[in-house]
Amino acid sequence: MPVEHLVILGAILFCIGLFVVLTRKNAIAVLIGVELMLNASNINLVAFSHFDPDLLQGQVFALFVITVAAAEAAVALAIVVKVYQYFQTADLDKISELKG
Amino acid sequence: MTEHLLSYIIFIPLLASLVVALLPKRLADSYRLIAIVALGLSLVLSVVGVSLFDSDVTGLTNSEASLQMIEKVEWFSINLGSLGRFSVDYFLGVDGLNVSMLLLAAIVLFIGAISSWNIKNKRKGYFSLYLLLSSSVLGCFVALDFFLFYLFFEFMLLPMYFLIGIWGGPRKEYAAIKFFLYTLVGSILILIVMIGLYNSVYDPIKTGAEAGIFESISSATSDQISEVQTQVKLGNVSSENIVKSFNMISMANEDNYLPDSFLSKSSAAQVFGQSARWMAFLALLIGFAIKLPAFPFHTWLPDAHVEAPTPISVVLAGILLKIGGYGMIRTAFSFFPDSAYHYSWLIGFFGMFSIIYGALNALAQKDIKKLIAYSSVSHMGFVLLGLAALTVEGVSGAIYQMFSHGLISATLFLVAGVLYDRTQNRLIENYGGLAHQLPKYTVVVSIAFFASLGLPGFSGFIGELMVFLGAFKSASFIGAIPMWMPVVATLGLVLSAGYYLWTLQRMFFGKYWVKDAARHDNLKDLTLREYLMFVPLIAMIIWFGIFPGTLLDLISNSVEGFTQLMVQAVK
Amino acid sequence: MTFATIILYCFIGLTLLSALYIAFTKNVLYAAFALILTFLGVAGIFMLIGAGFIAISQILVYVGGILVLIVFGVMLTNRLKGQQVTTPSYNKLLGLLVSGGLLFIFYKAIIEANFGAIKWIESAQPESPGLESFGMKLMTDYVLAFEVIGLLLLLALIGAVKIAAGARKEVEDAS
Amino acid sequence: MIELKDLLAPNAFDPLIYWILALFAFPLLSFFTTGLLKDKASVWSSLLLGINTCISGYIAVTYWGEMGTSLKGTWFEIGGTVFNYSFLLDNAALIMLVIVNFISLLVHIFSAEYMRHDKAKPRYYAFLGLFTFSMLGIVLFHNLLFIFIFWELVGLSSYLLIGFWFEKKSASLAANKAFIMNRIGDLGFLTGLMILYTQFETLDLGAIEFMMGESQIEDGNWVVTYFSNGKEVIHVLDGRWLSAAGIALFCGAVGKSAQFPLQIWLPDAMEGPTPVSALIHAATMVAAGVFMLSRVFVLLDAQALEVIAIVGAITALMAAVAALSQFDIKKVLAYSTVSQLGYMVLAMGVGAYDAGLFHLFTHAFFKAGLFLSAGIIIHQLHGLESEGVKFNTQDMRVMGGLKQHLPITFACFVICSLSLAGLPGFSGFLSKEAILINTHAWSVEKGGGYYLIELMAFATVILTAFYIMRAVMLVFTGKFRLPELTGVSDIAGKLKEGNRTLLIPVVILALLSLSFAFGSTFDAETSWLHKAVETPSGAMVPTKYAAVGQAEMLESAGADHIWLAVVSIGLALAGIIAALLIYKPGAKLAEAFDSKREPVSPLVQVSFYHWYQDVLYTKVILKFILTQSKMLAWFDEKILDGCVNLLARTQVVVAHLTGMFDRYIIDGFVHLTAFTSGKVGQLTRSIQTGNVQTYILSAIAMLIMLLLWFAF
Repeated sequence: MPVEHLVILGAILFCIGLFVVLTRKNAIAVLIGVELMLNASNINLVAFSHFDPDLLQGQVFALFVITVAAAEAAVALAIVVKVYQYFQTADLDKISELKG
Repeated sequence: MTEHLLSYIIFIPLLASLVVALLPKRLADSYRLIAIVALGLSLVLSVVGVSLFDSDVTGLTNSEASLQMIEKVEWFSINLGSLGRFSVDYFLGVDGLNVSMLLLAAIVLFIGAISSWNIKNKRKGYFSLYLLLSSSVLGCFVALDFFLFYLFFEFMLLPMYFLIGIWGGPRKEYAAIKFFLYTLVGSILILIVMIGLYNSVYDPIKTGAEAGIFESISSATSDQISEVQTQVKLGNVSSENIVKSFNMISMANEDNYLPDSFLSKSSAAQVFGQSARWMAFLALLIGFAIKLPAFPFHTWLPDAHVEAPTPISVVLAGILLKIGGYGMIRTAFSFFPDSAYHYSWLIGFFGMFSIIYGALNALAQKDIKKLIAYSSVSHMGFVLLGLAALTVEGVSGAIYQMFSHGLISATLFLVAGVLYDRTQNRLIENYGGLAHQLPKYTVVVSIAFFASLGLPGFSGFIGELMVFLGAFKSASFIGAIPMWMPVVATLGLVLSAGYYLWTLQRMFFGKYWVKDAARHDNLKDLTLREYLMFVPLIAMIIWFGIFPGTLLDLISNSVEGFTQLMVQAVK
Repeated sequence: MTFATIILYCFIGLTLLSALYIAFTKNVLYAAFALILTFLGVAGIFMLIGAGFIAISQILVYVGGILVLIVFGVMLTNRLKGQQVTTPSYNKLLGLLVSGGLLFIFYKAIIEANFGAIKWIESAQPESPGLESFGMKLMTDYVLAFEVIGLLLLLALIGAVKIAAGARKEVEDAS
Repeated sequence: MIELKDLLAPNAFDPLIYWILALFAFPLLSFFTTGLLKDKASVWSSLLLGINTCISGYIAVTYWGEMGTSLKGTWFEIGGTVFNYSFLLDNAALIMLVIVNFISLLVHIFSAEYMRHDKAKPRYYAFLGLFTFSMLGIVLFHNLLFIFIFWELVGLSSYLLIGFWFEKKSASLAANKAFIMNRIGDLGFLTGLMILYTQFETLDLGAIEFMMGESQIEDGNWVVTYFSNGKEVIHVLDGRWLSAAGIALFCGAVGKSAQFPLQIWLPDAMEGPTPVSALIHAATMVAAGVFMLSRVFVLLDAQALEVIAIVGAITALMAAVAALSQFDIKKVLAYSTVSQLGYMVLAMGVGAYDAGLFHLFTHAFFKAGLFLSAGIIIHQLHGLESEGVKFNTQDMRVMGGLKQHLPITFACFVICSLSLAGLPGFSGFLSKEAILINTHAWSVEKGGGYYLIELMAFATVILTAFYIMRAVMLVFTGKFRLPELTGVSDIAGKLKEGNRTLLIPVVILALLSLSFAFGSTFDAETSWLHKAVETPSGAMVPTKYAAVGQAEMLESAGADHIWLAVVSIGLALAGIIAALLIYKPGAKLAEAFDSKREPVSPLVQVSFYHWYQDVLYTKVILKFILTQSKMLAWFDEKILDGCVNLLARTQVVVAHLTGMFDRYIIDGFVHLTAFTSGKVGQLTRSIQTGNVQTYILSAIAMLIMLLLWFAF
């Protein structure tokens, strides 16, 4: 099986994740998109690692990505909860403090 | 434990500084305790170090054999291709030239920490900066790699600037900036020479290892080292293999200069129409003379002293000035003994002039702290005079004078601080007959004043005597400075007696009178904490006045090695 | 084409389908459940290309951890009163355009790179290294990174708790 | 050849060191402990001093005539050079030892009464202890460095005691003056140390004396050759440095022994308590200069000796003149002390080592006696003072006719005065006679203008007799002037003789002023004390520079011995008779005396104001130094610091200029751009939605465009 297929899968997943991040109004939905993008990168890492069994770098870093993702999810959700409590909404549309 | 003694001495205050910085405000009362404990620990370790110091070690001060408690680790080393290698060591060690300074610094910093007890505002900042300052001062005295030395030297500036600028008196900003700029100018001069030296000096051991003359750095014997030196001299070592070095001990050895490099003896390089070595010596000399300070680079001192809070004045006068003198001995004189001889007349003259100029200025001062500041200028003149003599007595005298002035000026500034604490007033004319109200304080002041005016029995006398004997001997021994210089310089003794006794008479004798007496009619005599600072200081001043051997035994051999270096260069 | 390859493509399909479902559903809760499927698909792919440990971690962390978090998040931030938790979307066209464009670029790049021709991939003998060697690697060559990442995780968790807890207090103060 | 190390080698243990340590320890103990006691301070410190006197007596008896028992040890070493300490107990030192301790003891006892009502009594006794300690250092040590150390410490204790009543401004000023004048002299001492150290690498007097004998003058250079640490060293200095060394060391004596031109501190030092004046400023400390000269006698070459003789003679005459017109009884005695010290220095200068020391010893007793008698008078007069009645107790204008009230004091005062005047039968005669004979011999040897020195010495004899008799007459004869001045008529009746504590020391001192105490009535040569201190034999100073030996000179002038004695006695008698006639009760001058204020006649003014030396110093030299220092301070603050500040200010100005350039020119463009972009920004502001996702969207869109740009 050519490695391209997996890489393309990663690319597609990444773009779907990006699409979700860009279009969803709900903060948690955005988070889901981010998770998809992280997974896409993991697929790339593991796919190349498959051809380089001695070094296993890809797999190790995939593991790290998973860990970072977990940490990120935890912090992000905490922030979402806080933001929700503060603005009484998880709707990103209504949170526009950055408006110039 | 003794292996890393010096590192412990330096880094305990640094660690304490971090601890203070990290502790929450809630525990603000513990900062001063932490500072005192950390500096106390450093003091204890320094005393241990001094007691372990073997005063029988002899040798020229340009060989590492004359050092003790060496810690030498390569810090970083960068390959510069055809320019050779750039190598900086973490190199600490003590010999007779700096062991006394280390002890002095530890003592004064500790006393300074005690006198900081009453600091009220922004305590976290104060104590962490104070500890940072302590660490860099201590480091400065034991660092033997020029790069490391310079790092510590520069690192002192920053905390000092803030300590004066934030906790100082009314004109603190002016004083702080003046201090900063002055010292910075000195630093730049030193930096320039440092770069020049780096381009001229190589490390024979590392070069040998690099060029394959011997196996490893640790196995080098002295024969092999001289082999390397000959090879380099003959140009047999390719430039990629030459490891340039900041090692101050190597820099003091002529053989370690690359042939025909900018600052080597054989170099014909000229700067402003003068030999490059001479100019480099002058640059170092001026750089450290600013710190010392000698006429005409002294004007930062009165302002900095007057505006700084008492403990900072103590540290400033007690130790920071000594870095100027120590720096001259360790760098300027050691690296360029021939230039030192060439300029000795000038150095001696400025030493003599500083003595009299400082004393005359002190006579005219109205502010007691300014008076003490100018007396420091006067007393530091002795250091210059002693160094210029290039004799054993002169150089020992200079070091002894630095040590004793460290103790005495610390006492003097503490004394001034006691009064300022009580009345917020430093003008001499605002007081009279204090001896009635503050008898114990008067005793302490009199002791401090008499010690400072060079009365026998106090440490100041020994230093000044040695300087005089050495300076006078110089003319017939090595021909560095003429005989009339020390003779004229003795006038400083009369003048110092004049301004101290006059001050005593105006402030302490006569009828009791204090300006705005109503505001502080209840002047309190010394407190227990103040005794805690004065008693050990005075005890040490007297001890070193009666038993100078305690200190001179430690420094004697190294000073002899140092002066031999000078004598060799003159021949 | 071996059986394993077929299974692999099945997983790829599962992943893609569920991901697309996420992209187009409006219901956050459904999206979350679809995410489970995506994760499982990816895990399957990992398993089949010789990364068993990563696959297990994927299931444990993502399915067991993150998803639970997300679901709780959904529940905490939406007052569930019987109705569905939906999320409106905007910029749909633009988003589609941008992500489509990016995908196009990725695709072009991948095709042009021609990974199959790269020497070390060409010569490699795909095989599945054991869990043991993975463990050894982790505890020797990458031990520092491993420790650091552990610390990071710890700090992140503490931070998350602190943020969430602090928020409550502030709300109390505000009310 | 000599090895320096051998000369300085510590000698074998000698139990004598314990005695010496004890001698130092007791006064020091007194210094540290009396502060803790209140009323018992006087008893306690007198007790300690008594023990010390006993020890010194024991040591003197044990080591008498042993020609210098010495002890050596190492103080510290530096670069192979040994700084050692050494003690020498020769006869001169032993006599000084006893005198210092004994007079100090008498003064301690005397002070018990004199200072009874002073609250600061413990401090007083502590300082006395410090003084005795430091004085013993000068006497016992035989190393110039240590002599210098204790020399300065003596100066310190003198400073402390003169300024004892520090609430009086005049006292603290006098203390300052004393210390600073002494310091000026010490500069010379220090210079002498430098010269000797350069030449000999040691300051041990024993070693220097030894090597001095080996040194030579070659081609005007002073050459010393010896072995130092096994290496032969040849030290060569210009021969003039030898004279310079002698003169420089003498400068120290000039300060301490109040010689011209530094003598002005001594009269002012009378601000201190009178017993202190007796001990320090008459008997012991001021004599230390002379004692030191005797210690370095072997180093003094012809030039140095000449300078010393001239200075001594000038001082003697000047001070004697100044003593003629003083009103203050202590001032009379102070000038007299200066004058007598001038004699001693003159003696040293003319090479009469023995005569100088002898006069030092005799003077110590009679001058201390005079001061303590004056102390009784002052103390008793002080007792008359009360709330409404205040007067200057030292002013002779308030005295007169005290003979009736204070008969014993009168007797003692007269005995001591006659000794000072130099009448046969009194100790002063013996020593003064010896000095005069030697001076005469010296003048004959030198000839020419040097006769002037002899003339000055003899003139001083008559002046001395006159001023001391004047004092006796004014104080003790005539009528008591105080009741008239104060207007309290019954005040005279209250005046009583001092009590036993006051009288015993005075009587002892008066008895010791009689010549029988020294074993001779007429000829100094036969006195045991004179014999004990022999002039160091042999020319120590290299021959070319040496003075003519004392023995030869005396021989050549030996024939004049008798008539010289006659002349001097005659002169003294003339002075006494003149004073008796002029100031006898009822005489014109005596009558005019009590109404007198400041002297009017210019000649008397010269005397009264001590040749205007004080004015010269305070109004001219001190003023010059102070103006100088103010100018320098101004220079430092305005010019030097001004330069620095100017530099900084220029920098700031330049910075401002570049700042302005920056602000108006460069920033002008920037502002223009900013203005334009601001306008554009307002246009595009609608893009800023505040929504992060939109930002990401545009960012990625841009990224895609970039990638497309690069890739395709």
